[in-house]
Amino acid sequence: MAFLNDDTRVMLEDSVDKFLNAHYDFHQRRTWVEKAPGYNREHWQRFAELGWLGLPFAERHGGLGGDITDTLGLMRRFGAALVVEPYLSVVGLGGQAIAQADNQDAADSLLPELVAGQAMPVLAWEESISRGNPEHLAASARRIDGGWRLEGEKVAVIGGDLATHFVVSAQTFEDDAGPVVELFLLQADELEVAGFPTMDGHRGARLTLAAVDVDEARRLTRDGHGAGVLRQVLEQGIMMMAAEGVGAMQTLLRRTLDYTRTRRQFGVPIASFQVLQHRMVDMYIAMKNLEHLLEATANRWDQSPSHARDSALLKAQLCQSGRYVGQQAVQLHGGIGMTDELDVGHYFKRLTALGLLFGDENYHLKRAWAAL
Amino acid sequence: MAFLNDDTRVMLEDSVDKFLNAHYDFHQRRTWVEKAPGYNREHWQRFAELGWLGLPFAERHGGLGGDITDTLGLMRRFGAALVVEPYLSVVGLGGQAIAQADNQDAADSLLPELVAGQAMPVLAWEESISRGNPEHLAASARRIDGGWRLEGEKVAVIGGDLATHFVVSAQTFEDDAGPVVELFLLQADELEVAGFPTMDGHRGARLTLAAVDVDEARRLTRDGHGAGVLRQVLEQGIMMMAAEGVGAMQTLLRRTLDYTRTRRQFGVPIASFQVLQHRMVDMYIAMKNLEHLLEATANRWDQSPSHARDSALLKAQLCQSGRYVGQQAVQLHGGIGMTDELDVGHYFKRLTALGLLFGDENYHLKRAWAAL
Amino acid sequence: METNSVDLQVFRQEVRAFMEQEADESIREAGRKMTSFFPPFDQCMRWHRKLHARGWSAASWPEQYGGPGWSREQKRIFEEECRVAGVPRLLPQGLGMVGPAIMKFGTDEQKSRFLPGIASGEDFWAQGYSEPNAGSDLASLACRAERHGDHYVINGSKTWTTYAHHANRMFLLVRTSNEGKPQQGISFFLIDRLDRPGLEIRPIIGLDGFPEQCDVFFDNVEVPLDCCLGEENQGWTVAKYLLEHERGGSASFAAQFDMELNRIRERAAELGDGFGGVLSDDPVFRQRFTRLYLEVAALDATESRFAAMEKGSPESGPMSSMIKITAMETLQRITELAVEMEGSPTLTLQLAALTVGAGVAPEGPEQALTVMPKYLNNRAATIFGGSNEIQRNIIAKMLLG
Amino acid sequence: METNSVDLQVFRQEVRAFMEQEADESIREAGRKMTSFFPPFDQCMRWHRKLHARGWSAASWPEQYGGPGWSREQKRIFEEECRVAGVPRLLPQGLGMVGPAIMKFGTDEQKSRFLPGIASGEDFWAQGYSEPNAGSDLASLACRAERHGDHYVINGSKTWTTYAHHANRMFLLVRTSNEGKPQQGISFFLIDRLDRPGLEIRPIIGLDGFPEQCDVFFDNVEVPLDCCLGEENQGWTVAKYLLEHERGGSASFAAQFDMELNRIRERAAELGDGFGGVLSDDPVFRQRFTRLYLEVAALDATESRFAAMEKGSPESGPMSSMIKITAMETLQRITELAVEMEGSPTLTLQLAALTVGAGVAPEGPEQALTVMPKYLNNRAATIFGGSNEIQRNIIAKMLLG
Repeated sequence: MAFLNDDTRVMLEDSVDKFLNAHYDFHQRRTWVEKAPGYNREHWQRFAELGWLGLPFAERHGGLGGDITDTLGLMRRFGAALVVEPYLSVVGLGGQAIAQADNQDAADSLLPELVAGQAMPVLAWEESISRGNPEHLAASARRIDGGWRLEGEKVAVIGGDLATHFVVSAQTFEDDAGPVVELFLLQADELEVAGFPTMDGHRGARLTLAAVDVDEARRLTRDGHGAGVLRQVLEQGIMMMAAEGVGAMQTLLRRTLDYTRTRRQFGVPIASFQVLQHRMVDMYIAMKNLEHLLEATANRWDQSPSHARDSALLKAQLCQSGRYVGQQAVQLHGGIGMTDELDVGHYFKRLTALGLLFGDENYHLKRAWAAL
Repeated sequence: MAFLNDDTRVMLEDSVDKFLNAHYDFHQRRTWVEKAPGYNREHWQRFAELGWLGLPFAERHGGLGGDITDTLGLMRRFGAALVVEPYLSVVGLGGQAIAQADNQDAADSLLPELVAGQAMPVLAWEESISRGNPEHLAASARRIDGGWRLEGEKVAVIGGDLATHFVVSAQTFEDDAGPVVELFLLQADELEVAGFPTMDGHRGARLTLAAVDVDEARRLTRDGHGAGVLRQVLEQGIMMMAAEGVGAMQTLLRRTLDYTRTRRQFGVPIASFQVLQHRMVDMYIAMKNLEHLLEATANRWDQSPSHARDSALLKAQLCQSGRYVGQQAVQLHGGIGMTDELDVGHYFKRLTALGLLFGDENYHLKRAWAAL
Repeated sequence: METNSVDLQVFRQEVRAFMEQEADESIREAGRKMTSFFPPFDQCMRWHRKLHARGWSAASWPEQYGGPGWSREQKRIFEEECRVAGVPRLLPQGLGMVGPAIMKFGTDEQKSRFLPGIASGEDFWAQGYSEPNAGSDLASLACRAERHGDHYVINGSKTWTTYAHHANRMFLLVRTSNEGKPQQGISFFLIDRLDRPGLEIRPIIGLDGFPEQCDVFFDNVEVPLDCCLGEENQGWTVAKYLLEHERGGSASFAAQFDMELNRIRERAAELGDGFGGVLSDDPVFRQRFTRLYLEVAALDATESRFAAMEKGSPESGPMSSMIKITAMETLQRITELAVEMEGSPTLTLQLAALTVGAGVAPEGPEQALTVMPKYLNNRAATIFGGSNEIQRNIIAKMLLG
Repeated sequence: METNSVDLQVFRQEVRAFMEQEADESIREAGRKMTSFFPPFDQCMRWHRKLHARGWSAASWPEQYGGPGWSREQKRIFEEECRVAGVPRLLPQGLGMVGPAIMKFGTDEQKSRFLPGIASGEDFWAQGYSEPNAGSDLASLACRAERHGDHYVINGSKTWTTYAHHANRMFLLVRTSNEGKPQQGISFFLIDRLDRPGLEIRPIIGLDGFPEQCDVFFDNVEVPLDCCLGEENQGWTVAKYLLEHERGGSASFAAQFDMELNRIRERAAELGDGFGGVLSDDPVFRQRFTRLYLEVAALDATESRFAAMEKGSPESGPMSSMIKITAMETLQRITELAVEMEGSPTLTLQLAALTVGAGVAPEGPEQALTVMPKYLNNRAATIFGGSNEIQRNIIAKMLLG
């Protein structure tokens, strides 16, 4: 259940609506996406001023003291408007990992900067062998004099292209019981960052850590606590992605309804064809299933017997619903849905990306079974 | 590729058409199904006279010298008319197992009786642990003085209620290398047969073999050859079932087309609703997929690199197509499709049974992968 | 009635104790041998009468008509305990359908004449809506009643009338006028006796081999004028109210499916996979099961949202259609999985073993006894009560305006 | 030409040797980097010209127009070797579409003027059928041509014109009369030069970020009267013939999908499953893969049946629609599996690495480079060339009469 009081949340969400209506036009978005840094820096500053970046952080870090479920209304609106600013990466993943880890000094120094719109830490956990599983990794951290030496490679680091800091997962070998996972904080200029645009208009990077040495203060977790923090942050991230997905589907369904009412073939609007009508009904049902499941998941989040089960089911639903709504929106738009010119294809691509990130349907169904 | 020459086959299939047109009415069928022996004995004699029972048996046994692919045209017609006489059980399984096994004396004595319509041997291979796999069994045959002692239980023995003989699979323990599978021939009165009607209007039985002693002459296979014979007979049986399924689907699709053209709702024939039209198209496609796959499978049967793969794929397709066509035929008929009165529900039930017998879709997809 | 959590614990104990004492083996057998939406009739009505003796038969009725006056929480607990005890659910035609309609539209005379028998389980009402030529298209119904002096004369027929062969009463929609729009000339009749001359009831055998639905034929059947519930020609209003009441009052499908899935999961841990392991270790089975589990979780979420929604809100119509669509399709997939899981033993036709009280042991495993009849009967889930095609049309209309 | 199996072995060697020698790295790169039905243009045309130099560019053409005079078996072998060598398939607009139409309906002058350039690969023809307001509904097209003295004047526009920005010629359907049924006033034009005043070509960027289709605008574009193929107002006849020719001549989808599946299977044996094993050991992956394998096997069987069917038989229409439906849906499922298999690396946008000859190494695994563009581009597979909804309408019409 959300932590913020209702008034604060309503006010915040109103501010999101107002901002997006005034500033978030699809055609302008293209210009932000096409040149570095791949998003609008001024927007990010506005996000900070409007308090959005501080939403799920403690008041002592300049935040509003909400929790992750308080961000879902915002994420839904971001999804509906196809926002590219790296809110999920920085606030949801990088920032939350720091906030939930054990290193208070790091949190106290970095989170206020994040909330102010300056620091942009992102989470680097995925490797080519991960397939969704954050605990299957090869990156290592070995003790050296006064600190740690990190080695390994991280892929598909979303927002990695524009990060100021990275929260990196690595295996440590302190214990006889075998390796455990810990998190480390690195500055972007301390490692090799190969940035790239992604097919959904976002940015990503591959990181190479070739013997990067950092001091003890950069270790964010202790006693193998890194795995738990990672799981928790990814589970929360899945909720945020689901909210973004719901928003994107709402827009796609509305676009499709509008288009089929307007587009004529064989002398009638194509919305009069029953097959297309039922297809849109199934899009509606797919969207509502995700919306309702997200709502139920968020409502019981703080008493849920199993975040693993709930988030795995939610991600599987996001994969299913996103695929169906995205594919059918394109199909019902016909040729025009295949063009870069129209926003429909971009929503479809974003839903595709949301389905692939953080483990696919197969992985999450397995994870859900294990947690039933 | 078929063994019979085209003329013979065309003549046979004409005789099947004529017979079914003249004698196979759905309402009469109910009366045969409802009382013992669950089918029409006179039909069976006609089948013998018309040469159908001898179709895939050697001429020296009174047969026509065809192979199993020669029975497919007949099976398709049987499927279309919902024939309950145990052709698959007796000719396809029991008879073929005897014909393909190693025991010539048994074949020479029993097959002529089968072809003449007197003996009705059926195959008893399935056990409660089988789940489609004929090589996973618990029934045992142990050497005793001058013969064998059989123990075990066989379930879902199709046609078991009306059999004169059983071909029973059992594990023998002669070899140090572990148990192997052999086939044995039993007379119906030598064991405990618990017969029952099945939901599709056929008959089945559970067999209990509590220390049944038989002499050596009853062993049908040697050197563990039983497993190979079983596999082969079941693979052929799957082709026969697929042919029956195609026939049943043809009738169901025709019934559904006719019904939707006649039935009116909201002032128009329901066949004018595009959603129902496309549903019938998908029924057509499902049926054609099976028909074409069966044709291709049969055409290359004698040079196929893998009967295991081909028959596993065919059975998986039968499960899929049968389920879709059957379910949708009922759905499109609405309430009337749910009644015992109309034949539609009976076709649906037969297709359901064909899907479940000899291993389900999951089993056969696994089997196909292993044989790719 | 305000209830706190201590009271609720006491209440639950009380309900449980009652179940243990009163739900005898034959009633529980009826619960186990349910193979459609409708439990075996005799045991179900016997259970109804036992509940009535305790004052619990009409859980959702107002106290003035015999309801127990429970809070929402108590109702939930009662339903949970019913599921746990495995007792059959009471038949909805009286308690859930015609009863509430009589409360809303009935005269005082109709209320006092009919409601007590519904609450007590003395009467069973058949529902006469569908006709041979008006499946999901109620407005086109043709069964008609004409005034002749002090009575109506009914001619025509009704079909898919559940358990009419067990019923002593019947409510039905009849055409009383051909003027105006098709649905304007419809009246809602209450027939107090089914042994009237010219009324014939013929059971329909279903795919599972049992009669459950009936055809009902009216050949100049005379009924008194006061059989009309609400105004003459205003039967559509009653039917619409009833439809909404039914929707709002329906128990949770998700909770019911959840129990089915639990049973499947437990059973999969016993059944072999054909290669020496158990079925629940097969990743393919697991994935299929988990997909269904997810469907039920999403349905549960939708049902919660629907329960919290104000009646008559613009989304409540499409949402109830969505629940019908998804719940019935999920139900069909669950029954399909159960059949495949049990495999070929489900092919055995076991009419005797399925008959409650017959004392016939099943052929093959006990757990396989009901799965095929359930699969077959639930093909109707997407047909009756407004087919899923009709439900999709309804949502499409809302979406496209 | 009769060929026995020894000849065929020799022929296969000959083809293989040619491929080895002539299909250089950049041509093979184009084959590898195909992400839609249409291979990269420049390398494809270069390959076309190399084949022509050997006399092999127009495999299915009659010898009199430059065909190699191969038997059916030789054609099959040639196609197999092309697939094995991984060379791009030649573009169909000239060889498979307008070429055969010219052979059938063209004047001697048109034949001698246009066929050699098609066979040699000197010319590339764009196809102008679709219009912004006439997607799958050709009869409603609005691009019109009016006679003015010794020429026509064309006004209107065409869309989804593949590679028009690379074309020097174009065939198109235009409205030349408004009388009679809508399809009666249509003519089939051959435009010999695209640099005519008033003709504008605007590439459309696709979901993958590359231009492939184009809009073509006609603003009082003058063309000579002899540009008409066949009779004026009889363009529908030409278009229909062409549609059938295209269908009959289409290569096997099943063979192509089979290769894709082989690649997927091999790749699955390399990729991790996230738990320390490889993906091809995951029974869930295996089942999904085997389902697709079965779909391809059934498609292959359907294609064989279709190939053996007499042209113009009553089932050949619905069967070709069935192939379109099932092949395109299977293709989409294959591309979907490939994306999920490669996972998040497919999210990287790699315009440079996908450009043939750019010499840019892919980010992430080589095998993941093309899977996302293929997935995205093949969403069009069920839209273009008569959407799958239209194909289902066609079959429904046949079934329902």
